[in-house]
Amino acid sequence: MRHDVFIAGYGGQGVLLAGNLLSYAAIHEGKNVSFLPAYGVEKRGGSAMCTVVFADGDTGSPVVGSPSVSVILNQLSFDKYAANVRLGGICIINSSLVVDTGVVLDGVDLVKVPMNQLAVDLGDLRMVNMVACGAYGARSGALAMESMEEALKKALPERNHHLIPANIKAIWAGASVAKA
Amino acid sequence: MRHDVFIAGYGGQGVLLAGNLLSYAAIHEGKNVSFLPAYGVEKRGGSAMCTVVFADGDTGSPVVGSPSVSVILNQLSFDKYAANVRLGGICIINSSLVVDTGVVLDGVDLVKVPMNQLAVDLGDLRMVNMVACGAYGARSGALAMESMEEALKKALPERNHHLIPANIKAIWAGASVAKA
Amino acid sequence: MSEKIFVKGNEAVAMAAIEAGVACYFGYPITPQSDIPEYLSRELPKKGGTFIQVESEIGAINMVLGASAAGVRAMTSSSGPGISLKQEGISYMAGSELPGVIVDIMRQGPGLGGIDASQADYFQATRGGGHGGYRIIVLAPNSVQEMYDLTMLAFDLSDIYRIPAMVLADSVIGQMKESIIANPRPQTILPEKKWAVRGRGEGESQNVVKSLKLGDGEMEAFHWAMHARYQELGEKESRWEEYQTGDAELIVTAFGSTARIARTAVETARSAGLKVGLLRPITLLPFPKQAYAALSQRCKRFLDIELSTGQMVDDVRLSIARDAEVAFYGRPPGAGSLPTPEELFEQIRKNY
Amino acid sequence: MSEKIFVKGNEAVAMAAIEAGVACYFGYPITPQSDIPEYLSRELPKKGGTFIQVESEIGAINMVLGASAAGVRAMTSSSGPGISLKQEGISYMAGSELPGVIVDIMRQGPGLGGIDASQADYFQATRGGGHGGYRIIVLAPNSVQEMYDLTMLAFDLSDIYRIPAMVLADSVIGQMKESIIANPRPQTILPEKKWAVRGRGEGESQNVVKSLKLGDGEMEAFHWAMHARYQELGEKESRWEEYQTGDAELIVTAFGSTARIARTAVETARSAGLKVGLLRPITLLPFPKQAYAALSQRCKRFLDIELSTGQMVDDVRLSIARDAEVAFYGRPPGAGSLPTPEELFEQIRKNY
Amino acid sequence: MKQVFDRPASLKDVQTHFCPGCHHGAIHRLVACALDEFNIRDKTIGCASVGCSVFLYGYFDIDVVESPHGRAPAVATGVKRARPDRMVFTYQGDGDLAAIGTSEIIHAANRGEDITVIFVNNTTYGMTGGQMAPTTMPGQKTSTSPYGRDINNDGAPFKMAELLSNLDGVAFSARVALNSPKNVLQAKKMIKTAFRYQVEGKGFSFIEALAACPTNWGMQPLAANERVGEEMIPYFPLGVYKNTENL
Amino acid sequence: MKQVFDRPASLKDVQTHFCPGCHHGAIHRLVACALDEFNIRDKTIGCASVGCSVFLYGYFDIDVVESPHGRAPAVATGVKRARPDRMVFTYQGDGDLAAIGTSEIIHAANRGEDITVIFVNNTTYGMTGGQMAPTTMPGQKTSTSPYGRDINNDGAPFKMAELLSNLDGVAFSARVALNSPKNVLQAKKMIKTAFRYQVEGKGFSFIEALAACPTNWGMQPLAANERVGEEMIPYFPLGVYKNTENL
Amino acid sequence: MPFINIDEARCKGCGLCTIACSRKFVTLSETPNSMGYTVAVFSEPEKCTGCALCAEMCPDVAITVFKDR
Amino acid sequence: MPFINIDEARCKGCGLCTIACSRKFVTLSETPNSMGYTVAVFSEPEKCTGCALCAEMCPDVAITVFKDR
Ligand SMILES: Cc1ncc(C[n+]2csc(CCOP(=O)(O)OP(=O)(O)O)c2C)c(N)n1
Ligand SMILES: Cc1ncc(C[n+]2csc(CCOP(=O)(O)OP(=O)(O)O)c2C)c(N)n1
Ligand code: SF4
Ligand code: SF4
Ligand code: SF4
Ligand code: SF4
Repeated sequence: MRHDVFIAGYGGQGVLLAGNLLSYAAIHEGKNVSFLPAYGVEKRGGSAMCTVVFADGDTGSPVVGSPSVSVILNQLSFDKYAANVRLGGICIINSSLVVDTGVVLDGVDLVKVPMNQLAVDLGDLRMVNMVACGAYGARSGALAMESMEEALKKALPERNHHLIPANIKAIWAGASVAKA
Repeated sequence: MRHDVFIAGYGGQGVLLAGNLLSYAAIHEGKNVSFLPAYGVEKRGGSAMCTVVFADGDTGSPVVGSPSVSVILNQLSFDKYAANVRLGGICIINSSLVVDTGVVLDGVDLVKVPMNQLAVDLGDLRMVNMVACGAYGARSGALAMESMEEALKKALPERNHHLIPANIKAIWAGASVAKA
Repeated sequence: MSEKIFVKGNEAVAMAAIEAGVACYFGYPITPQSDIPEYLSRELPKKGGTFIQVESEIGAINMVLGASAAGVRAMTSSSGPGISLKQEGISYMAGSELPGVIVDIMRQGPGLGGIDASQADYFQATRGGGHGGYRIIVLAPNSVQEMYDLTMLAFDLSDIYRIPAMVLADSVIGQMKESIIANPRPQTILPEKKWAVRGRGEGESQNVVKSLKLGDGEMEAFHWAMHARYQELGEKESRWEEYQTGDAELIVTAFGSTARIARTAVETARSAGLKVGLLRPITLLPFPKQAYAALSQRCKRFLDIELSTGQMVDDVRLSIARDAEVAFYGRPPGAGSLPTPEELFEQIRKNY
Repeated sequence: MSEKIFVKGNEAVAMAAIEAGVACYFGYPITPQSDIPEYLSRELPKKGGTFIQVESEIGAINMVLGASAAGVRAMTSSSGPGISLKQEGISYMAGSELPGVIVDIMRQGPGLGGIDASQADYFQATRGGGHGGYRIIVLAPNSVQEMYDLTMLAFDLSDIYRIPAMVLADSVIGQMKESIIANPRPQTILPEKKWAVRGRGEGESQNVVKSLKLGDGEMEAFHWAMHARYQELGEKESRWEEYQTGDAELIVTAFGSTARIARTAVETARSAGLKVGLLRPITLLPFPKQAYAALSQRCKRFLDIELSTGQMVDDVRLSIARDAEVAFYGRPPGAGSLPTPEELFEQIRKNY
Repeated sequence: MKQVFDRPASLKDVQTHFCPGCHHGAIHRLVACALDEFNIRDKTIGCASVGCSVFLYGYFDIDVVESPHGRAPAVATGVKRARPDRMVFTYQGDGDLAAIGTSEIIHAANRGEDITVIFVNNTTYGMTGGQMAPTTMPGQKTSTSPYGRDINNDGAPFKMAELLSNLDGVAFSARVALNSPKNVLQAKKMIKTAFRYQVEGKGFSFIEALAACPTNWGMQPLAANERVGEEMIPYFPLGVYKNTENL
Repeated sequence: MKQVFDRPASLKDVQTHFCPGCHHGAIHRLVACALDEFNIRDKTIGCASVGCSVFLYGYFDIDVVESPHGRAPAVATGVKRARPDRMVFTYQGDGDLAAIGTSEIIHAANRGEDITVIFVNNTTYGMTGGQMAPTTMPGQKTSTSPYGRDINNDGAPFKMAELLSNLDGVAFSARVALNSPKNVLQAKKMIKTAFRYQVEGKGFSFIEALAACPTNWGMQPLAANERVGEEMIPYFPLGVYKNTENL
Repeated sequence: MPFINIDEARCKGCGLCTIACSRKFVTLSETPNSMGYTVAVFSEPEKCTGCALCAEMCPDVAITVFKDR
Repeated sequence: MPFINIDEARCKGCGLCTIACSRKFVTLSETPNSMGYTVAVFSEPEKCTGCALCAEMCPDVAITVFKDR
C-alpha cells in the first residue's frame, strides 16, 4: 500500500515540521518514506509546502501530481492547490483561515478543522501543525496516533521535548474533530 | 600545377623570412599560397621550419608529409627531415653546415650549396637564407629569380630595403651554384 | 543490519564522504548544495579533516587538485555556475590523472538560474565542459541511499582509475529526506598512490604531478591511453537498473530524480495493463551502452525523459539497435516545471 | 576586386573584427592566439575602439557581457584553459540573449597543454561547456580567407539571433599565412538593439538585461523558445562545403585544418581512381545535418577524421541515414601528431 | 502642508523582498537619492550582482544589467567603456565583492575605471542562508563557521575600504553605516560624494556600507541594528579612507 | 684546494631553457640554497606556475606539482593542508600572480597559509612573448601596449610586496633584486628568511624578486640587467615590507 | 503642525524608526497585521517636530513626513 | 691561489659575471661557440681573490670557485 500526503501553508505555520512528524511516524510503522520539501524563491514568508510518500515497498516518485490527501493551512494554499486532490481523495483544511472554499471539489472528502482555534484553545497557536497532523492521521487512517506520539521524540529537537505532552494533546484535538 | 617546399634550419638562420620571400614570389606569379610556420616548444634557439605550398588552383593541405623540395640549412635538420623528401624530389642542403650526408637518399636529387660560405663571401652570414632561396628557385624552376627580386620589397620591412641589392646578389649566388 | 537514519540527500553525501575518509573539503556556498559544506564544516574537523570555505569555486577545485596531488582524498561540491568555473581545474586534474570527487547538485540555468531541479548539465558533465577532450566518471543517484553509496563509490573509482569522479544529482534528490543505512566504507583494494607529491624523501626519486606533455607524440599517446581506460571503465564499471523490462514493449529511460517519477508512471502503466519497463543509467559516464544494446535487440520502442530539451537522448540513440525508435519527452528546468507521475503516464500512453 | 593581402589567420580575424565594427575587445594573452590582441592593441585604438588586456579570461568575458549589454559589438579571444574559464560568462550571455563573439584557437590539452593544433574542444564548443543546456553558434574556418569572412559572419549571426557566436580554429589556421581579399562588411540588415542598457532616457521605459527567470514556467518557456531558435538556425544558417561528392562511394568528413589536409588526400585518391568526396561542415553549430542526411541517402560509407579521439563523429552518426556506416580516424593533438595528406590517403584506401 | 520627506523618484514604489530590518533597503534609498540629486537616473546603468540585492532592477527605475557572481566590476567596465558618457555603478555584497569577485574589484579599482561601487558588508552570505563571508568577524558563528570564525583557519575579515585605498586608481573610498539617523545622514552625504566623483569624471569611487542581516544573524531587527554599532563599527571604523580632492 | 662556491644540491645539474641573462636562473639557485640551508629538500613540495618557470620540476630535485595559471597559491594551500608537516612553496611570475591569480594570492595570504611564495616580477609576460603585465611600467612598450603602458587605460603597476603587507595573514614580505652581487647576496638572505618563517611555522612569507627578461625587453643581457637598477628599483623599492618578528 | 504618514503596506515592523524618534512618538503596534508584522504607529502628532529622522531610518521607505512652513 | 672554473656547457654568454668582477678578470670571448654563445673566460688567475661574486651573479650557475685555506 502506498500513501501520499501534501501539506501546504505559509512560512511559520510549521509545515515542514508536520511533514517530518508524519515521516517519522511512518518510519515507526516500518514504512519506506520519501519527504520532499518545496520552497519558493523567497524562502522568507511566502508559502511552504511538502510532500510525504510512504509505502511498504518502493516509495517511487517523491513528486505527486494529484495527492490522495492534502492538508491545507491557509487560504492562499487552498486556492492554489486544493483542486489537485485526486478523485476520492481527502482535503483537510484549516477552517480558521480558509474561509472561502468556493472551489467545488466533487468526489473529494472536504474536512474542515478550525486548527488555529484548536491550537489557541490549547494555549499556543504554533501547535497548528500538530493539530493538522492529528486530523490527517485520524481521517486518513494511514498512521496511528501512537506512531505520531512516538515520532515527536525524533521530529522535535531535544530542547523542545518538554513540549511533547502539549503537542500530543494538539494531535488528539485535531484527530477528534477530523475523524468522521 | 602544385608546388611545395619545406625549409628547415636553426633559429636565427632566417628560415621564416625565406619562406615569406618564396611566398611573395609565388604571389607575384599569381599563385595561391599557403605558408605554414612550425615552431617547437622552445621558441628561442631550437629549430625553425616552415612549409610553403603554392598552386594555380587550390593549395589544399598546408601540411606536407613528403615534400617535393626540401631546403635544409643545418645538420640537425638534415638528420631529422632529409629522409622525408619524396621520390623524384630535390633536397638542397647547406653544405657549409651539413657535413655528414650519411643518410642515402636514392631517387632524390641532392644539391649541395655551401650557403654559409657564399653568404660570408658576400659579406654577411645573415644572407644565408637568401642564398637558399636562390638555390631553390634555380634548381626547382618553380619560381623566377625576378619574382624573388620583386618579393624582397614585400618580405623585408621598409627599414631594411637598403639591403635589397645585397640580397639580390645572394639570391643569384645561390642560384648559380644550384642550377644544374 | 545497522539502524536506519532519516536524512537529506545532501547530508548523505557529506556523511558518505566522511565515511570514505575524505581528508579535505574545499567549497564555496551555492544553493541547492550548501547543506554539504554546512554539514562538513561541523563534522569534518571532528574527524581531524580540513574544511575550508574557499574564496571561489576556482580556488576550491585547485585546492582539491593540490590535496589530491599530495595523496589524500579530497572533494568539492557546487552547482551550475560554480561547476562551470571549475572546468579549467577539472581539465587539469584529468590531464594530471588526479583522483578527486566533485558533487554537482544541478539547478536550473543558463546564467544565474535558480534552485529548481535540472538535468540540463548532462552534457557539461559527460562531454567534459573543460578543454582537452578528457572524460570523467559521472554517477547519478536517484535516492538518498544512493547519494550515500555512490559518493563512496565515486571515491573508490576515482582512486582506482585516476580519473576525477562526479556525483550528479539535483535539488529533488539533494533536498529529499529518506531513511538510509549508513553502510561502512567498502573494503575495496586500492592502488597505492606512489605518484603523489609528499616530499621526495631520503633517497627516493622525485615525483611530479603535471598535465604538461610536450614530447613528440607524448600527448597523443596520453589521449589513446585514457581512451583505453574509458573503454575499460565502460566494460567493468557501467551500472544501471532495469525495472519490468523483461516483456516490455516500451522502455522508458531516465536518470536521477526523473527516473524516480518515471518509475511510478511505469507502475501506473503496468496496472493499466501496458507492458512498459524502465531502464535507469546509474553511471552516466561510463554510459551503460551494453544495456541499451541488449534491450533494443528485442524491444524497439524507447521513451527518453529528461529535465532538459534533450541531452542523454543522444547517448541513447548512439547506443541502441539501428532499427529501434527513441521518442523524447523533456521538461526543461524552472519553477513549476517538474513533471508529475500522472503526466509521464500520459506520455507513456501516447508513445505506447 | 580589391587587392589581396598576405596575412596570418589570427591577423585576419582581428582585421575582420575591425571591419565588422567591433567597439570593444577584451582579452588575456595565450598562445596560439596572442596575435589577435597584439594586432588589436595596435589598430583598434586608431579606430576609436577600446582595447583592454584584462587581468583574466573571466574578467574579459564579463566585460564583453557588459559592453554587449550596452549595445555595442564586443569580442574576446582565447584558447584551451582560457576558454574553460569563460564558460560561466558564456552561459550568462546565452541566458541573457546577448550577442558577442568568442574566438577559440584550439590548442592541445587537457590541462596546461601546448600550442599544437587540436580539435578536441569540439564538444566544449558545441555542447556548451557551461551550465544550463544552452547552445551557441560555432563557425569553423579552414583558410585565412574564411578566418576573415566567418569572423564577420559571426558578428552578424550573433546580432540577428542574439546568441553568442564562436569562431573555432586551431594553430594551423591561426598561424598560417595566405592571401586574402579583405572584403567590406556585408550589408546585412540587423535588428535594432532595443533591449540594450543605455540609460533609460527621458520617458522611455527601463531596460533590463538578465538571465534570471523565476516566474512559474518562465525558464522552461525560455528553453523551448531557444530550442526553436536553434532549429531555425539549423534550417537557415547551416553551411558546408562539398567537394567531389557527386559520385563518391566514400565520403570523407572533417572540419577546419583537418579538412584542408583531407582535401589533398581526396585529390590524391581521385587521381588514383578512387571515387572519394569530401564533406566539410563550415558551421559546427548549427551542424549541417541536412547535408549528411541527403548524401547518406546515396553514399553509405563515411570516414570521419578529427584531431581527437572522436567527437564530431557523434554528430555525424546522429545525422546520417541509419544504414550508412561511419569509420573514424583520429589523431589526438600533441607535438608531432598532425596527420599528413599521405597518411590520410592511406586511411581512405583502407576504408574505400 | 509641504512634504519634506518622500521616496526618491529613482526608487520604484514597490514592496521589497528584503527582510524586516535589512539595511539593503536603506542603502537602496540613499543610492536613489544620489541619482535624483544629480538628475542622472535616465543616464545611469546599474550593474546588479548576485546576492540579496539581485533584484536591483525591480527597485530602481533605471536600466540594469545582471552580472555573474562577483563580476559586476568587470561588467561595469564593459558598460562604461562602451558608453563613457553614462553613469555606471555596481551594487555588491561582501561575498560577491570580497570573495569570488576579488580579482575583478581590485583590477577595476587599479585601472581607475570611472564607476561607483556600492559594497554592502553584512558579515555574511545573505541570499544563500548565512554562510561565512570574507568579512565575517572573528568568532562569529555562521552556517559554515559553526564554531565561530577561526582566524587561524579562515584568516581575518577583509577591510576593503582600507585595502582598495592603496591602489592609485581609487579616487574616493569611504565606509558608512545605517544604524542610526546620524550615520544614515552621513552615509547619504558619502554616497552622493561617490557619485559626484563619477559625474565629474574624477575616477573610481567606492562606498562600503556596514549593514544588518537580522535573518542570518538570527537576531531581531533592533538587536541586529545594535550589533552594527557595538561590534561592527569598532572593527570596521567609519570614515573616508581616500579622497583625491584633498590631495 | 677547497671548493668555496658550488651548485646547491637541490638544483639539478642540467642546462636550463632560460634565455641568456634571464634572472629566473639566479632566483632558482637562491631558492635551492635555502632548501639546502635548512636541509628540507626531501620534505619540500614546489608548486610550479604557468610561465617561463613552468619547468620547475626539471631544475629542482624535489617533488613538484603543476598549477593552472595563477592558481599556485590555491594548489599550495591544498598540498599544505593535506601535509602540514611538509614545506610548500609557489614560484610565480607577475602575470601569473598579479593578474589572473589575484584572488588566489590575496586569499592565501589573508588566510596566512603557512607557505612561501616566490614572485618573479619582470614587468612582462615572458613565456607568451612579452605582453603587458600588471607590473609593466608606465610608458613601457610591450606587444600589447605598443604605445607604452597608459596609466589611464591600464592602471598603474601593482606593487605586490606592499599591497600584501596590508593583510594580517602575511608574516614576512620583502622585495629583492638580482642585478648586482650586493643585491644577489641580499636576496639570498631574504629568501632564506622567507623559508625560515615556514620552517618555524611563522606563517605566510612572500618574496618579490625584480628580474630581467632580456628577450622580451628586446635588450642585451647586460642592458636588461642595468634596466633593473635604473628603472625598476626606483619604482619598486627594495626592502622588507613586513616582518612579524619585529612586531 | 508637522506629521508623519506610515504606509501600512510597506512597513515590516522592524522598529528601527522607533529608536530614531528621540521623543518616542513612533512605536510598534501590539497586534500583528495580515502579513504577521507589528507595524509602526504614530502617536501624539501634535508634538512631532517633523525632523524626519524616523523616515531616514526606515529601510522600507514606509514613512513620509509633512511640515508646514 | 684561488681560481674559478667556468663551465662552457652551461655558460650562455650573458656577461653578468663580467660586471661582478671589480677587477675584470672575467671577460667574454670574441668568438661564438657551437651554440652561438660568446662564453665567459677567466683571465689572470694569479690575481683572483676568490670572492666568488662572479659566481653569485651567474644566472646559469656556470661558475664554481676554489680557494685554499
Ligand atoms: C559562481 C556562483 N557561486 C555561488 C553562487 C551562490 N551565491 C549566490 S549569492 C551568494 C553570496 C551572497 O552573499 P553576499 O554577496 O554577501 O550578498 P548578500 O546576499 O549578503 O547581500 C552566493 C554564494 C552563485 N550564484 N554563483
Ligand atoms: C588560463 C590561462 N590563460 C593564459 C595562459 C597563457 N599563459 C601562459 S604563461 C602566461 C604568463 C606568463 O607571464 P608571467 O606570469 O609574468 O611569467 P614569466 O613567463 O614572465 O616568467 C600566460 C598568459 C594559460 N596558460 N592559461
Ligand atoms: S537575508 Fe539578510 S541581507 Fe538578505 S534580505 Fe534578509 S536581512 Fe537582508
Ligand atoms: S623570456 Fe624572459 S623570462 Fe622567459 S626565459 Fe627568456 S628572459 Fe627569462
Ligand atoms: S522603520 Fe519602517 S519598516 Fe521599520 S517599523 Fe518603522 S516604519 Fe516600519
Ligand atoms: S654570468 Fe654565467 S652565463 Fe653569464 S657569461 Fe658569466 S658565466 Fe656565462
